[in-house]
Amino acid sequence: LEEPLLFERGAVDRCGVDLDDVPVVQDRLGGLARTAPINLPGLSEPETVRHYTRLSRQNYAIDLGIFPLGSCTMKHNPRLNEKMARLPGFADIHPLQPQPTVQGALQLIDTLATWLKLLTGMPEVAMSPKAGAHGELCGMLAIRAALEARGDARSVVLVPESAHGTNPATAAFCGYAVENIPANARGRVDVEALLARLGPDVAAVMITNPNTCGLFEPDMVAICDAVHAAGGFVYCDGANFNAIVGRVRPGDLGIDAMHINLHKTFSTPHGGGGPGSGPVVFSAALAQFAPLPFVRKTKDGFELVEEAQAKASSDHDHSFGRMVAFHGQMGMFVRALAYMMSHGADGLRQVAEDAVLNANYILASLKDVYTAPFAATGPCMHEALFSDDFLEGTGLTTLDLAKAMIDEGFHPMTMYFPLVVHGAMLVEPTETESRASLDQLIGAMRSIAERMLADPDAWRTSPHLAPRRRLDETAAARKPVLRYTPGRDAA
Amino acid sequence: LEEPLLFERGAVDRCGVDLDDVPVVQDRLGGLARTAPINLPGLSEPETVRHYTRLSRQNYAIDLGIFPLGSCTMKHNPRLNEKMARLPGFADIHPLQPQPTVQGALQLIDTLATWLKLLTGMPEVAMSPKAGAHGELCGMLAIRAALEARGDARSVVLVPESAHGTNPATAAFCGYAVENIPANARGRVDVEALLARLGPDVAAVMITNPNTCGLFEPDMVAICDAVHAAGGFVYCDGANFNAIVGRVRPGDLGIDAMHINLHKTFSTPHGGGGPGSGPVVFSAALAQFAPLPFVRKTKDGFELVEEAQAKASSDHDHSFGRMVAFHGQMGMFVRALAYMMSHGADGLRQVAEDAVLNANYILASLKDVYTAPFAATGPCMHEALFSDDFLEGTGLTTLDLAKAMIDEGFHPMTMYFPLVVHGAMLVEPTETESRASLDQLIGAMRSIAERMLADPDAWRTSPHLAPRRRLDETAAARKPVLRYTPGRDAA
Amino acid sequence: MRYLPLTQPDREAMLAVIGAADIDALFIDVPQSARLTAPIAALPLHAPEQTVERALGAMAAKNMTAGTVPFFVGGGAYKHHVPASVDHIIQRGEFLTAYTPYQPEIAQGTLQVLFEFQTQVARLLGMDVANASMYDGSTAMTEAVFMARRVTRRAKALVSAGVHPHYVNVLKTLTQFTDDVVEVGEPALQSGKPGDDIDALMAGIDAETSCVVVQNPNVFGHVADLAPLAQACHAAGALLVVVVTEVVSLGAMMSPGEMGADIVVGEGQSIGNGLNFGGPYLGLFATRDKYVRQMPGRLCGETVDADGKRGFVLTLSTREQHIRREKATSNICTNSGLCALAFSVHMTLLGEKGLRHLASLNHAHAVQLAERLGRIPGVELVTTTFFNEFTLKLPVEARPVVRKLADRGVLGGISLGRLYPGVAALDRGMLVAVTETATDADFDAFEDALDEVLA
Amino acid sequence: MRYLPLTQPDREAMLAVIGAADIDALFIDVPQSARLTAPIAALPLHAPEQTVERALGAMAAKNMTAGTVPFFVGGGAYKHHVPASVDHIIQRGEFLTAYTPYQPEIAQGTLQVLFEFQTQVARLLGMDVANASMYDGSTAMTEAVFMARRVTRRAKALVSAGVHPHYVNVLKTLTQFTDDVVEVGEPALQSGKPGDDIDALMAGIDAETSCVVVQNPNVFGHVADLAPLAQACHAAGALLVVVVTEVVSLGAMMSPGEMGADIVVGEGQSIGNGLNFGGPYLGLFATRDKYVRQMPGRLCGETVDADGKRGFVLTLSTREQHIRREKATSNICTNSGLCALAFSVHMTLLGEKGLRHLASLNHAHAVQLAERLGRIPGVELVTTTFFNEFTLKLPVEARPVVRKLADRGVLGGISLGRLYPGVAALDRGMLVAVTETATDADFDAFEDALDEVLA
Repeated sequence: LEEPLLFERGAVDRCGVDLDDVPVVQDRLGGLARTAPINLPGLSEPETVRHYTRLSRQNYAIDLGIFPLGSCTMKHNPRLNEKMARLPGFADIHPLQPQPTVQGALQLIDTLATWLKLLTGMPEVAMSPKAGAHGELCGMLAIRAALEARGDARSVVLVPESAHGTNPATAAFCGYAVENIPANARGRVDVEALLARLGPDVAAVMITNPNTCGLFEPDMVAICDAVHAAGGFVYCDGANFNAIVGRVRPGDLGIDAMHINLHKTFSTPHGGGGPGSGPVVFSAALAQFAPLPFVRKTKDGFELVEEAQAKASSDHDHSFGRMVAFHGQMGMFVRALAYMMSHGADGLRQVAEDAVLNANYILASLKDVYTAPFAATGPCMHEALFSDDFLEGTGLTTLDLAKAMIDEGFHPMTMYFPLVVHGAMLVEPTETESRASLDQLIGAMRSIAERMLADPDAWRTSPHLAPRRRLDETAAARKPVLRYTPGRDAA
Repeated sequence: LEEPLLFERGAVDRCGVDLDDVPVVQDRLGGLARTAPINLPGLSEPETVRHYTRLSRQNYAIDLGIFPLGSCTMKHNPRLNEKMARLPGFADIHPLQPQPTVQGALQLIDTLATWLKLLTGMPEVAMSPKAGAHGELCGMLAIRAALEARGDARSVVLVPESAHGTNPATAAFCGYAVENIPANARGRVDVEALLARLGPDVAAVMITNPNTCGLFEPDMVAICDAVHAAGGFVYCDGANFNAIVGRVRPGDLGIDAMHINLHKTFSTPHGGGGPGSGPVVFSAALAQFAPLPFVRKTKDGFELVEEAQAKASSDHDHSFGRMVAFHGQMGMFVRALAYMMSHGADGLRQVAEDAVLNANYILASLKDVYTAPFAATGPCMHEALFSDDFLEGTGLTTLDLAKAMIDEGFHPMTMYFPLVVHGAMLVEPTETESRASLDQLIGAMRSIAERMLADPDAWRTSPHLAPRRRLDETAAARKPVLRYTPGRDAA
Repeated sequence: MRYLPLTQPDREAMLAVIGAADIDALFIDVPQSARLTAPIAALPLHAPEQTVERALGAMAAKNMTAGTVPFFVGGGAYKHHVPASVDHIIQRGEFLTAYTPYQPEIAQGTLQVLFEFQTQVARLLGMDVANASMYDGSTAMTEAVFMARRVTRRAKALVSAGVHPHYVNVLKTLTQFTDDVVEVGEPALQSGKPGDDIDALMAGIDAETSCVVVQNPNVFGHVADLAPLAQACHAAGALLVVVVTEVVSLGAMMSPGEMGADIVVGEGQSIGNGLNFGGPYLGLFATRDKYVRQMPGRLCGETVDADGKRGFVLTLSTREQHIRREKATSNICTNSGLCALAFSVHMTLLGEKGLRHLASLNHAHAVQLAERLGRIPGVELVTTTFFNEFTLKLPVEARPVVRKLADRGVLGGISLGRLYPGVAALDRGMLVAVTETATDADFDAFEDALDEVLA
Repeated sequence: MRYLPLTQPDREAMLAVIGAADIDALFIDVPQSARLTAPIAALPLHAPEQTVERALGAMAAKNMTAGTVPFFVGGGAYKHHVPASVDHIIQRGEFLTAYTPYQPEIAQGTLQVLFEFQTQVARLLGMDVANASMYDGSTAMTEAVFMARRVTRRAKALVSAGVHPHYVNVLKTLTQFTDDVVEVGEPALQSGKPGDDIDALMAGIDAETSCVVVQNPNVFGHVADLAPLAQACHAAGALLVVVVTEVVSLGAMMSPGEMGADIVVGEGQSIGNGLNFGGPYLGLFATRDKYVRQMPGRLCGETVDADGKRGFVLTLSTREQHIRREKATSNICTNSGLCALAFSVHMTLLGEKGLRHLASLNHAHAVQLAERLGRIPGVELVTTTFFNEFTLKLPVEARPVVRKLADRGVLGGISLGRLYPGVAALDRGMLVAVTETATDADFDAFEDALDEVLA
């Protein structure tokens, strides 16, 4: 049965809640009481539960199978985390309660901050950014604030070709011109090109490491040293921290700022596209520019430092300001800390090892069939990069292969990213997949590839077995229909 | 993807829990330490969640659609109930804690008991029975105990044809011979036959009202009077209380005992077949024979009366004893009380009205196509009875129709029950279905019937669209395979 | 009213389709004298969610919650840590709100779970086959006695003094109007092996004996080798029924099957299920292949579908009362499906490795605590072999001691006076259970409080 | 380690397939100097579930939980009762553990929810189109200012004194390195309509003005008719941006769209989402059809599949930074998917009837409490028109009063000293929010405690 839209099912006089009777009072709405209909349909509780339960079943999810999405780190979301985030002591407290009434909440933030600092080897962390891109912005704002504070009006940010797409947007948002640095034949930053471009106009270099080809940048220390020598800063995109947590501390490589996606490395759920959480760690050079508010441990307990006190604080007197209304994604902090405590220092190290092992197992098992552009350069990190070169002549592309995987019961890998490889397919299994699960994926990918090469014409219209066939995205964008309008959809 | 058996996936050295290290002690197992392997496979948490999530998706459920199962009362299970049952103050207390530490739990049981007594108009209730059939047993044990107490050795229990199948089994279990009383042409108890059979050997009559044809027994008061006059008791099967809650108090009809299925009328979940809960209400004549333990309100709070005190209690000194190890289905009590309080006296009355209205709507909407044996006698109660007589000549039966409904996206109705109607189909919508949902069901049932009559041969092998085709139940019973044995299933 | 989808216009339109003037017209079969014309006045009207939450929350808050205090209560129900994923899975609507799987084509989820559950239980208990669960351990034990009667066509059951007294009471209740004979041993607080009357049971077996029923570990915590008893039963044509109320013990101890049991019943609450003030719980029932058609309760079996694919169905239902009516093997017609699911999920998370670890941890904790409490002056450790529960003999009556411990915020166990009211010989006994949830701080608190109460 | 499926034999077998000697061989690109050779010593090792539960439970227990005390804190985050079914639905694995719906064929669940959410939000705010949500209200407001600049090609934003000061701070932070000009009004505790500077804003609009930003109800709780301001904006070619931090108000009040807003942003936490100490929350963003291609954030649109069936996809993503890179309309690349789901489910349960009822109840409660507190000697009700939140002027500085109320177990509101540190003119102001969750007993407790603290 197809599930109709809420607006096709519900009615404005139908209701799935009961409320107390309204006491009779003289209203104080100043003549602004609503008279026009809002036209919001309601459903009873049974209908509501059924509507959303049915809709949910049209989704693929980690609970149903592997999400081999390179650069997205779709790992298992432990249920303990969900339970902990729902403790009333965390879920039912207000961000503006008096601080003595939220000491446990501040302790939790401080504890998580300590873990993040120790895991990254960095002296400071800003907790409030709400997602990875927001974290990037936080890091770049601190860099710009630091440069402004020393009166250094640099204008350019260098971004390698293999960077995440958000990096250039973030740099532009902070008022910088963006220049790309090419990748070399081994899928890494072209270090010589980078060093050659450094100069007094370069505010920062934004590097993703491990990079979006799934490779570790071996010259990271040298790059950082050179950037610092040229008076710039190094921003590291931490989206791929899952590959190295517990094995490498980014601080030991010399970086100045890095965001951490709690919803990637630290297992908070993606939720169909958010909410995320992107704390940013800072080097000593940037620490005093970190945003407000922050938590500080005092002799009397924990203190949330907001605007007024910050000015009086010697270590944060150059804060670039507030990034969000309150203190960040508390619900995600609880989940991430539950995950970290569950794994511990030993378990988190094992996370990186198993993630890298799983990716290399896939790379080794498929490189004879799939084009693996950098496999000859050595092991990959947490994700295996392939391209559709092996399909040349069939007329089939990465897109066809991805849609074919849907019919095999798998979510496709990341397609056409990174941009440095044509027809890229980036496969990231994560550490929470079993060997049996990897073998199933490998078997399906081999089988599809072999059948595509044998009979290309059978593969141009997948998927056939999903809740929907291929959807017309062009029509959607040409004449956008972004809301329900009665009558328009009558079948 | 098919989901393999746990035993095909897991391994004895794989584990989805972490536990503290075991302190070193000298064991005190008296030489009985286990040495042989148990052969229990385990899975990591991600694999476990995925295994069961995938399995769950092979089930139909109330959250997905209507369950028009006559006599089973599959209504919406409110999530508030689940939340309340999980409050640590209810879920995390032990049945043998000192009574001063569980006063709230005893209060809850007493409150629920009060609701049940007021809704049924009966003076006493036994809370411990664990399911409907267990409640029947409780009621019949009390009847036998009452007869024994007065030295009255009766030997026969009368059970109308339209009774639930559990009734005869229960009577037999209490040492009674069972005699059937036929139904009349209007689908009710043949009152004359019943009255004619009454006599000094008849211990009790077990009546289901509303009966399993979905009809109210209009002569209930007269029957009760006659049974009492003949020295017997009336047990009423309360499985269909949903039809009359708030509109009729069974106590006003004159019955002596009735169980109440908390998982039917009062919305606790069926859970794929249990746990249920079947409290039993009693008339004054049976109250003192009710089982142990029970909760009593005293001036100091609530008291759980167990064996020793009962003997000293004037009103329960003839208790027939203990039916279960502890005090009944506390988890279900919480859910049922949450449901009752949510609905209130007015809402529960509306429950009966909407349940009966929905059933009559289905009856009225289908009786021109489906054979409706008793439709001419007037309205039905909470369920509409049809038969497959209209399929005569097609070679198709109720079973084929039921399986055809699966392909239309619906759970089938109750089949071949009640036994008094050949090829019976008993449809119970409950009050938590919307009119739109009923119209969908009616449309599908009309469409199937019309297509079956037009082209019978197309319908002998449904379902085709379910996770499985028709399963060979005969083979399963002839040579039962009741556990996994390695190798046997290798495909 | 949030659970009722019909609106007033819906109702009017539907009455028109039916051809009824009003809702009362649908209730015409109800005698006038019994018709209620208004909501029952003594009950409150419908209430918002938050009102219900407040009222029930206030009741819940009056209870002393196991997880918040040092907790050592057992006696047939045990506090173990249940992983969060177990509760997540049993709340999936497809499991929670499904019906009994009578339509197997659209119930393979529940059915495969039951098949896996049956296999897990059979292996755990060391038996061939297990059913799909029963109400609880006590009703399962009663069913075992009835089954033994059907198998042996004899009517006398010998019940050990070590069987939980509530279980014995249930058996007595359900046999009071039948011609079954139930002989129960008299428990005493003898040192070393309280409740162990194996020698007397062996001596009592005769040609009328259908079965001997023993519990292991018994209600006092004592563990015994049942192999000699099994041999004695079999020599006399009787069955050995073994009751297990703490199934975690089977991760550390020989199974009843290994010792020769013919029927094993148990309370499965310890795995996957919370304390819940006594219910819902989970009756386990397993036996030998040869007795399978005499076994009560729901059963799931493997078969194939019309395409030859493996699938599962409820089977052997001809034993059940909706088919057999008065000739049914049992009055029971439901299982504890959701509790069985919780058991199965938790057991899957544990696996053999985890179960053994868990059992070792329980035993080690119990040994540690038993030795500490046994050193308190005047306190005697009566049980010398045990798993995670043991009996202490106090210098004074235990019932007030347990209450005084509770006053100090320690739930220290169960007085035998509560379990055996009026039996003076037992009234100084206290039953103490220890699981993986107890911490060193809990041990300290218990020891200090007991010291103080007995001082 | 319970979340890691690989066993040691698995690892060894996989290394053999790869042809690596050991795991270190896979990390050879890491410079020797940066390789950690052991777990970080300052952090604890892995821990059982119950250990984590105890540690986090202990932290949670140190906080004063809104549901357990008389609670009147608002200021941009509101405590409403969220039905239990909302949380049930967002915990469905298929919603909780799904990725961004970039593969629409297997993400129709999330996509249809977003399409329904967009429609609900647009209707609620009285606008044509809404996006699929943003981080929170404060970041949405900043995005609105940037959007107004793109639309008008002007750089000056006039911001009302009634806009939440944290929102203003966020805007200032994000414009400090751009050439945007942000002019913000100075709030005062004037009687009747605190924070209402509409006349001044109208006077300040000039040819450089891209937009005027006002909040309604404003941060002091005051509600105002924005229609004249809208006209003034439009006459000058500027846009009116309206911020709503308490969306429940829209069940009782005219929508910003009805008053002429061009962009409406809001904090959606009030519907479906808990307080969560400030996050995750839900930014709402809606505008007129004509500006849709300048709108930031993720958008879901309707289309058809290859069979002609209706379906949904993410659309207009050419605006986003993973395609446009440095030319993207916004830095933001996620939404608050799960929070939007919670909002949509709760809004569906409410429907128009429920939302209006809820809003009326909130308003009536607030009116009742305002009148009670306003009668306390020395206390002045500064806000005469409001929805569910109002400002009191106390006879003394408010910040210590709020703390003293907390000491008495009453969370009585927010001192303006906390929101505007160092602004002496406001330091006697206290902001009080009242929702449907407050009971008469809560009112009594608050009044008594305030009486006592001020005495």
